[in-house]
Amino acid sequence: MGMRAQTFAPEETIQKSPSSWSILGKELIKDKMAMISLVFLALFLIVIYGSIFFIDQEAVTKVDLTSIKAPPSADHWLGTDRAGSDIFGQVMIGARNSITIAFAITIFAAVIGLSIGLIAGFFGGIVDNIIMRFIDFILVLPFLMLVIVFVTIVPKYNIWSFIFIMTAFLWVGKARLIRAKVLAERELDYVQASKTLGTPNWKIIAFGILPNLSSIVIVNMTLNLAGNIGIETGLSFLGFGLPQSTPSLGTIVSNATDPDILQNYWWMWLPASLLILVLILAINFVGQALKRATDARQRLG
Amino acid sequence: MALLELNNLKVHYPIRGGFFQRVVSHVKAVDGLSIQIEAGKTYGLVGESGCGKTTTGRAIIGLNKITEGNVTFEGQDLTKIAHKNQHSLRRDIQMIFQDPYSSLNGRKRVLDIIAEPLRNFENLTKEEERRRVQDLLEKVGLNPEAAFKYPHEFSGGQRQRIGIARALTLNPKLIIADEPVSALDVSVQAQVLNFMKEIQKEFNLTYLFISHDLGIVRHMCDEIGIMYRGRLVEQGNTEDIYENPQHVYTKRLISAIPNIDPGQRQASTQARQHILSSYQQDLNNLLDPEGKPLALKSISSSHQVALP
Amino acid sequence: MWKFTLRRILIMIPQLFVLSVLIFLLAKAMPGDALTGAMQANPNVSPQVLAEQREKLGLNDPAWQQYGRWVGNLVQGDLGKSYVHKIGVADLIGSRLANTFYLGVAILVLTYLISIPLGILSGRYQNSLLDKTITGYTYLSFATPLFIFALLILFVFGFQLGWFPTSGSVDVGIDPGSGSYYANKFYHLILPAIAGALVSTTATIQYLRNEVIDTRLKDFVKTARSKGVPESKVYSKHILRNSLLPIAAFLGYDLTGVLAGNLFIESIFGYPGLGQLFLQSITQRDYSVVTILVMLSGLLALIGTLLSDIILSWVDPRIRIG
Amino acid sequence: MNTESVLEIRDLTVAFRIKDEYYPAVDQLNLTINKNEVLAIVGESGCGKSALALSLTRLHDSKNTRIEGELLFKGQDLNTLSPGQMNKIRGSEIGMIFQDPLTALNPLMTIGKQIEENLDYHTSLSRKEKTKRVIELLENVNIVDPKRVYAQYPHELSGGMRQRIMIAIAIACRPSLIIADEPTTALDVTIQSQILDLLKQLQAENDAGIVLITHDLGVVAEMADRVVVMYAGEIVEIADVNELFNNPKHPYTRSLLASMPGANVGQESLHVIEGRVPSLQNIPRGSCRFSERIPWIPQTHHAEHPELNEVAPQHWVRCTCYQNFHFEDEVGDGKEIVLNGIAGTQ
Repeated sequence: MGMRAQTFAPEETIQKSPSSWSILGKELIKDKMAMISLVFLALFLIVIYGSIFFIDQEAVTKVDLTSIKAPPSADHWLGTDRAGSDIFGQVMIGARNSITIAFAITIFAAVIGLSIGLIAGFFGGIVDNIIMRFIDFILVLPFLMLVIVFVTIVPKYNIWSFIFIMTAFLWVGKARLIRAKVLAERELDYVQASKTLGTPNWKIIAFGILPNLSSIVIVNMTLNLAGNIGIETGLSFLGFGLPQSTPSLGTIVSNATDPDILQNYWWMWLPASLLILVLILAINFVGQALKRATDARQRLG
Repeated sequence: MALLELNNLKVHYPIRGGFFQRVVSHVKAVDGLSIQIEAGKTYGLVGESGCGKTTTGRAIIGLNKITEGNVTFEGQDLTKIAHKNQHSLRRDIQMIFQDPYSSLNGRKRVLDIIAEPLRNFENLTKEEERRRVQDLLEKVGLNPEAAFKYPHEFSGGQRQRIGIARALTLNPKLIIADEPVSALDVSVQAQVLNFMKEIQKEFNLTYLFISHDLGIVRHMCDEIGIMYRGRLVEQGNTEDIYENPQHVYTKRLISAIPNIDPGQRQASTQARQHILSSYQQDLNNLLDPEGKPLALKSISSSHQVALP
Repeated sequence: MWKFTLRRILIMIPQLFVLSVLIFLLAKAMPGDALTGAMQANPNVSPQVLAEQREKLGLNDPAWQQYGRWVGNLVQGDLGKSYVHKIGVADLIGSRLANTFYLGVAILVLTYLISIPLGILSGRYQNSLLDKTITGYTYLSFATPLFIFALLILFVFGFQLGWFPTSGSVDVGIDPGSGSYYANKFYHLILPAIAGALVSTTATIQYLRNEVIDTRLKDFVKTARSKGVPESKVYSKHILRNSLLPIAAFLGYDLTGVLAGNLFIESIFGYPGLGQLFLQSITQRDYSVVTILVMLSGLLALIGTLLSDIILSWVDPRIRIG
Repeated sequence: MNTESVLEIRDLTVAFRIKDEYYPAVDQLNLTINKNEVLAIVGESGCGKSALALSLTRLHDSKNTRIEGELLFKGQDLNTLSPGQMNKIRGSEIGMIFQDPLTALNPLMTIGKQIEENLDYHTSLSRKEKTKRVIELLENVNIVDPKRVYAQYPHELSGGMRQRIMIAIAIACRPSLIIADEPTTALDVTIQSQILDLLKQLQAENDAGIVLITHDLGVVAEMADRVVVMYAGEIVEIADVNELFNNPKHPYTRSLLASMPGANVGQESLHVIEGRVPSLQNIPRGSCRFSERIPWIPQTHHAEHPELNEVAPQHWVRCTCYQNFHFEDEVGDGKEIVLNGIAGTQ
């Protein structure tokens, strides 16, 4: 790169701009897997959110002793579980819950992480020092264990408690990333120039620096969304995720903790597992394509 | 009265270390610098990397914190003005940056870049704003249509002119130019230098021209200060410095300028060797116990040297 | 060197303090106290006796006094008592630690054995078929949640094919200490270790690949080539060392992480280690064990960062000065 | 002067791949480098000088670069050698010095080791002898306290010292050709002059030919015996250094000289070259490549297929446009340069 950039420096830099969404879009279209993933995700979201209108949670979770552990059939596309409830319906509802909650956590963590990262990185000094010490501390905490403890000791545990505790841990990664980027960005002359031109700090942060970080934030949020689905379903699998009243894909997979079910009733855990896998994979494909777009070095030829 | 006067300016950075990041010592980037710049002139601040010239420029415009000393601009001491009022005063001082690539925000249109100071200081309608920007673009020799393009569509030289247009927006009196052409190719350098001279006449600008390139400084400047370890070792007009350098450090700098006449190669190499040996012998006598240059002494009305 | 290490340890002290306060507060927030377990054992104890007991144990003292006592006990090695298992927490943890350690070491060794060569090859032959295959693998393993991968691997190799045991750390009835005992333990280790390692290789492979690609373009590599250093040596002497440097930064974490236990792997493979102990204790509300396990994990992570910093200052001459 | 040649470049084309096409950055270049001479290759960024320098030892990334033509070094064509054979020549017969001495040294290896590495692959010295030779080399490049520096790491040295180390690496095996790619660009002026003096002194001691790649005509005037001016992948002028500075012919050479502040002391404004260096894809191949930068010179003054012509002994100039060239604001063939400021800036 160094050598080539040097050789045709003048015009090369003119033609290749690091700017804007069009590169992100182009990279997505170029990458077939990412494109397929995107279409799949769009369709899937439509289906699961559309299913609100014709899948009734009451009916799905109803105990039906006449059809316990029934294999897939026309009535029950993915069979039934130990209580005779329809697995397909559970998967639809579980997927909807898992995605919605992962989304909420991602957004909250991003908003908090972004704000704190921007402030710490831009102002530096004591503020930055204190924030970074705090972040370093949270990072050494045993995250999963503390979430599990929290889940068991919170008196009125509900979805919001879960979102809260997850966000409390997950914003730090984002804040660190953003801070590092801002630290580099604020040394660039355009930020210095804005200062000398009398632009107030909040404007420099919001309209100067933030747009230059937008692609990184988007990429990071996409990858985090996938990660958060994994963490949520994992915790639900262990029995310390979403509350009982809110079924998750992980809850369905936890049927497999019974060796008998794991071995003999594949429909009770395998479809949900594969769905988690495919979902995360698809989101990651999109995320990786976006990441390549922001990193010129890795861009597809 | 000088337009800008630096009086015993000091900029020290703390070095932290030891337990709990206490301040253990200071980097004295600028350590007692006094200069005066007359209106309409170009003052060249010259020195090698690490001598504190860039820090000086940034301190004047408020990007670095001043540890001690005064910066007097048009009779007002900038270091004594409340932070709030500094902005309005600083519209008279603007800066041109070294790197034409990083100094323009790639996400903004040229219009937004040049209009940034207008939006901070003046209340214009969109229409007035656009007209002002396009006027400026024409002044710096660019097509008014350029306002609606993004920085990456321009070459290095053009981008540097956009940076200059931005600095000119508020009709400043003083422009601090920090190595404005060192990132550019020779032919483009010439373009920007010519242009800076043009607008100086047109807008009656005063320049503080910071550079390591003695050839360019000679071309551009009326007064020159040679900086070493945060202080001046010599100050004078262009003739004083280039024809009659007194301090051994100045002599060494001047002798290091490559001689463009290959015929005199032998002679200049010998002269350089000669100066180097006297530099090695004499320099320590010309520094105070802290290793800093001594105070300046006048040897003529225009020429001061840090000699004992 | 000593000064640096000492400074790093001193920085750890306030962190350790905050960690212990946090965990103490969590412990206080857990339902029940030291007597709840005793009460379960003997439901006939009168409330009055309980109240007296509470007073005696100092459970009515101000929080900071209780904290002081708690920390004092911890420092002296008194980790409290498990009311489910009726033995000291230290002994309980001790009985599980070995298993967790074996599993941790197996995962760590496998992870590095797989990821370092793959990362290097992938970076060196960027965009080749090999690289694309390895990158494809990292995409997959990055996207696969550990618990799903573990379930699948257990289902296929444990249940369907029956190649490996599906639960426990050793079969019952084998004489401990004998050769076949260790062989059997090893046999039980294989599947969980592979499950853990294959998922945890991702980060290292991707990181190393990027490092190699970056380093390959550095000027000093050009210098090495200009000296006539053969290509294989350019890699082994210049590119690899510089690429592996950032990996060393994670090593400390990984080393102490060996003892931390793995919740998912241990629970899915029914492997009796600290992770499983934690999950059992929390379901059985055995909070004295839970508290100590959380504290242990936090402590390990703190020591891990310390180790990482020290290792990095060993291997990078630029840090050695500071 | 000894005119025995070290390297003969014949019809060298160095093409880079952009997307799926190759674009020559160096185009059918012919050049001879003699023993015991400093040959400067000068031009602005984008002229192909660095591409040329790296191609001489084939250090380009072979996946994206195509090198055609002959590189006759002591009778053998470097361009046909296997990588193994090429490695035997790199570092022993041909030494290289790069622009940025900070990034050009391995941060994790001691200075001693980095110089020694060169000896490892090209000599059969014992460990002791190698150490001795490295210390000797450090002394040769005027490093004070070489024993201490031997065990130090690059970050512990100043920029000027690092460049001395680079030079020590380049000359470790007494090469007959040294390629120096912008060796002083990253350094302060006083350090620059010291490094140039060092190079001169070393050349006087050995018999090496030096190829000096630079954008700085001042450095050329100080160092070079012979000068090659490149523009857009081609040589536009070759001459002895005195001849070039006293009697520049090609419009590009003249323009470059006129735009230098140091060479035009007392001038109110400097000459500006119109337009910009074309990018690799946009080089006007097949006609005079500089013509679009001097549009006031009629097309008829350019040769249809511009060739290098010997206009005086050992003075070669490409194209015919130099014959009637005048700057835009010169009247006819006048010598006085009258520039009118802003007109020149656009």
